[in-house]
Amino acid sequence: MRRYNIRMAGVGGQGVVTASHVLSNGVILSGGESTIVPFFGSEKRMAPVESYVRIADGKLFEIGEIIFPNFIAIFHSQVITHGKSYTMPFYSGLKDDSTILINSEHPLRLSVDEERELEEKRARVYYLPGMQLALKHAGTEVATNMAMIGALAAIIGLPDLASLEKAVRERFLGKGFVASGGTASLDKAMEKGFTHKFELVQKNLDAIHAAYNYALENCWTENCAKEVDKVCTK
Amino acid sequence: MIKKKPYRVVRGPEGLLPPAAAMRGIVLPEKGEGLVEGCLVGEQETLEVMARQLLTGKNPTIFPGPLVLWAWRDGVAEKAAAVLELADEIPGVRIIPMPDYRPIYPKIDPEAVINPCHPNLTIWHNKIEVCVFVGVHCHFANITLKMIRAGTNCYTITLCHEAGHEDSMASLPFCGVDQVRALTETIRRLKREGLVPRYAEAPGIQLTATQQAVLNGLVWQQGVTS
Amino acid sequence: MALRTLNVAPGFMRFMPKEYQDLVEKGPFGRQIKLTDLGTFKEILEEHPMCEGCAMAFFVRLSLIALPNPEHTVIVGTAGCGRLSLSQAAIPFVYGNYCDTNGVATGIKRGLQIRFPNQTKDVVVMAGDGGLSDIGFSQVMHSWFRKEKFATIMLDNEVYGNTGGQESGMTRQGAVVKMAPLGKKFEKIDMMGLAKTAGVAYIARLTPTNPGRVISTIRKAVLVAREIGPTYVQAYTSCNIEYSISPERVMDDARQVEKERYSFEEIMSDEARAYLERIEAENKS
Amino acid sequence: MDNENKQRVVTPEYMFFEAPRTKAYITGSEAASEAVRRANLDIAIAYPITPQSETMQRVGDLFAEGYLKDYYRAEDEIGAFSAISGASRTGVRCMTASSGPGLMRGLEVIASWPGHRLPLVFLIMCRVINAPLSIQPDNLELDYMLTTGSILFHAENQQDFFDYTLAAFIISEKCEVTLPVAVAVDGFFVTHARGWVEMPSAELKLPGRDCYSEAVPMIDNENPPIRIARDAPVQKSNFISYQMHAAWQQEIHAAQERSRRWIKHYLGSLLEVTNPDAETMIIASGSAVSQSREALRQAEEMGKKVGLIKIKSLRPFPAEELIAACQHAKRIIIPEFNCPGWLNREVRATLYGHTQAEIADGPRVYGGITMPTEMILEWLFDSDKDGQ
Repeated sequence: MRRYNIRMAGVGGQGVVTASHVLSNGVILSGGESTIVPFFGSEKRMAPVESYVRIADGKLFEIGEIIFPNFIAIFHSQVITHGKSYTMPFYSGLKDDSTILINSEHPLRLSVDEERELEEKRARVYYLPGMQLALKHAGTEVATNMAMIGALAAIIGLPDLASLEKAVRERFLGKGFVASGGTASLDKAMEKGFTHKFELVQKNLDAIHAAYNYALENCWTENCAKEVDKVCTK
Repeated sequence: MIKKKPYRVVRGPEGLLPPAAAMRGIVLPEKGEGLVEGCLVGEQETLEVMARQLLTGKNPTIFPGPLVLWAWRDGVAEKAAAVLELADEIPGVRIIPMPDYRPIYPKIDPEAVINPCHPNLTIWHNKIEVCVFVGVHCHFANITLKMIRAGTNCYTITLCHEAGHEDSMASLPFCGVDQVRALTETIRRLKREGLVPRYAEAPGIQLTATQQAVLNGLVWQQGVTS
Repeated sequence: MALRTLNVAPGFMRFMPKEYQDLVEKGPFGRQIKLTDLGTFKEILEEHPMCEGCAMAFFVRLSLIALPNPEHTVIVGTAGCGRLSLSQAAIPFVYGNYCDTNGVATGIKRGLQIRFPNQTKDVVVMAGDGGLSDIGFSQVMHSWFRKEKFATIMLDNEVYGNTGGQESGMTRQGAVVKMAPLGKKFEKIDMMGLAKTAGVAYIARLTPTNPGRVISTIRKAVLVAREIGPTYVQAYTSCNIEYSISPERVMDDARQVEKERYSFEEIMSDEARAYLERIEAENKS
Repeated sequence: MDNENKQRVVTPEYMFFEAPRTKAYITGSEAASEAVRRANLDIAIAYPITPQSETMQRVGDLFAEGYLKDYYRAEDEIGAFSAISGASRTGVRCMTASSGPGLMRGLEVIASWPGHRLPLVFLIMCRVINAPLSIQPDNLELDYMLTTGSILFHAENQQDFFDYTLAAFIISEKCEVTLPVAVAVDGFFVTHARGWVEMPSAELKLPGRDCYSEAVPMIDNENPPIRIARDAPVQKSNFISYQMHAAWQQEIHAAQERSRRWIKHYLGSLLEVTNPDAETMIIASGSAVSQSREALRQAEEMGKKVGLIKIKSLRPFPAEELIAACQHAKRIIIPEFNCPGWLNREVRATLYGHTQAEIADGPRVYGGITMPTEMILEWLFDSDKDGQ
């Protein structure tokens, strides 16, 4: 069974929880199985937020936070540089041969020990210029969360792009759901930036597409990455 | 009939949630005794173990708590002096205080403090493999010790003013100035007897980078990160 | 005596974190601090995890400056936004259960009175509108009826801010918030009137628009609680998240609310007035 | 009146083991208040509920006589229990008491005392939990107390109520314990009934609370750190490890374990065994023990030997001692004054894998009914009664 245990970490206000809902719902729409559970503390300003998405092509039973992930998505560099992570270091519990996707234009400076441990775990670390892609294609950095799930979907191949798009439409045009206390006000702030909701959805989709393609172009998809690994180990 | 193996309190990491040693039958020592890895032994034997660990362990660190950091009542200054004297005998030792127990926002500086809300940040960052707690209130010492044993390979030593700590690898109860001095003397004796400390070349106490920066007036305010 | 807890043991100062070195050397303990001293001393509250531009965080900071003897003060709080900052303050802070602030404060005040009959210890409850006017209502009222000698300060953001914006007893009538999908059906609870009925010695209502006034009001409330009886301060400290006030507009909103429905009001007993006048006279001489 | 100052402070050891005792024929409520008189108590906070009221009224009289320094009637149980938690945080010796529905009302607070590391004594005069309303004895509320983290003793009679209460103050304040100690007694059967109680002189009192030798700092601005947030709100966060709450909970149970030594020291043991070699054993706590003693006597007259294990401490639970005491047992019955049978559950969980004995699922009475000895005898010798 294909199985992904994805730990998403970011800071309050980035839409980590929203992104995790969209991704998870996209998987369901594509016919797969998924569960999602968000966690946030009660402190607010730029506080750490984590959301856990499980994805499988078979039945899922587990609940709760993901302590031993095989995919980590870091939405904000401060998760690493400022320790804004529920677990330290940010890759704690990471399984061998896993993937880490970090929203940062440039590679972050990790400590020698961190570099070594990630190497020992044979972790694939990808840096996505998520904010830059969001600014360029959606015209706002608020869509960074969408760029992150676009790239994520490309890497693991789930959900397919059409399902992910459908999930975005449901999120913003459907009946809507409230992910956390501040989400409603965030939505308001987002809507102000666009003339109408359809534009908002389109821009979010643009961000997703851009990041999806960015991942493909850089050969981050799993099969492609394995090929690269093979070449490297030869 | 169910028979259980005697429990031992050895250095971690013990995993996600190891049991409290007291729940596995480890009992606190009486006056004149010590606790080493869960076994009751004599005070001097306890001091020997502590002394050896402190001289040979990686990045030895003393974590003084509020009860010894603040001269809040008579006798504390004398005990604080004894702790500093002990530190002077451990080459390369660092002193990182636990000045209070509150959750520190936005994050702790692991070179400035250790905090019971997240003690392992300090252990991991400084790669501490042997440490001494002294002057920490027992409740906060106990929860700290449990987290350290769960998530690090640090050998924990407690010099407790009260009844001692089952969750540390070596614990001395009712530890006043005399017992601290006895540990210092034991260290001196081991060195005289030929035990070469791991950091023999280092001067007594090492300041952390943060402590050095504060001393040099380079830190204007701690805790502010943005 | 208590200042001994701020006396670093000989030889340990160089290992102390900078903030403690500052608290010891430049803290507000054992001396009178004025608003104009801001920036020259180490404040009791600096970093905190509350939202950007939060009026409550600002009000709490001012209240801590106002304490006449922070080295002899205990603060009691409960669930809610306020405790996010209070737990970061350099002052003993008790965070108990839901609803229990005024019961806990009663026990603390009486316990300290037993142990330190010759040293005044100030106890201050600082909690939200939900904590004091809803779930903690009974204990608040009874602490007033019993004439317990501590100050109760309500951080009134007119909503359950920390749980994500639900209606509280102090929410304005008609406001549409969570759990009031059709708008709140009844009026904001008249805690000022209730305090008066209960015989509270000093009662004040204000907003954070005038920092000098915040400081003098809190100080009066703490002083009167020492000698005369219970005191109550109700402060409008807006929730800019739940009421969608942009951070830069928070003070404009406070000024507007103050003008429309939250004017400064001060009610005190004759005994409290005489006591405050006496202190003022003593300070002048 | 300042009777307190006329009392002489003696060591707990002198008070418990050496001081000459005289006998008095008194009620359970009187026995409890006599313990309080000698406890060097600072503050008590009361709220009325039958059958507890009489004890706390008597403690009020002690206040009027000058034996304690503060006392008041709170607005309700939540108010009383909250206030006593505040007082305990400041380092004074304190107590309160309640019964059935009152205990249930204050349960949130009670369950928070151990986590806040609050030494205090809580007397429980057991009573039916409403509804329907009843003031009769039934000790169902102890089932709820078992998981609060508090130390919990169950007194059999007036003498126990006196001894356990007095010892509770000292055990509660031991540094490695630093926990509330609840002393329960079955309402009416003990509180309102008379029995012989041997007590040391009323001119003696225990040493006061030594609050700076406890597991947490006091909230008094006189001990470090000045910056105390000892009851940190723990949640998922980057500046608080969520493992902290787990370690904190473990620490409460570890502290309970550490109290064993002091319970043995001051109360002799966590359980007592009569006729240890008997093949038929009764396991009981509280006034069910008294009923069982009578059953033992009657069985003996019939020429049958029966053993009795009296559980004195429900938390910590004397698991090892119980396993040892049941080595010879072939049949065990557990008489109780509550419907679900919480002691039965405890015993079964403890003995699982350690005994070959059949364990009867009773006998039990509830709702205020007295358990006749005939019922115990029937269950002892009629194995059809165990409902299996």
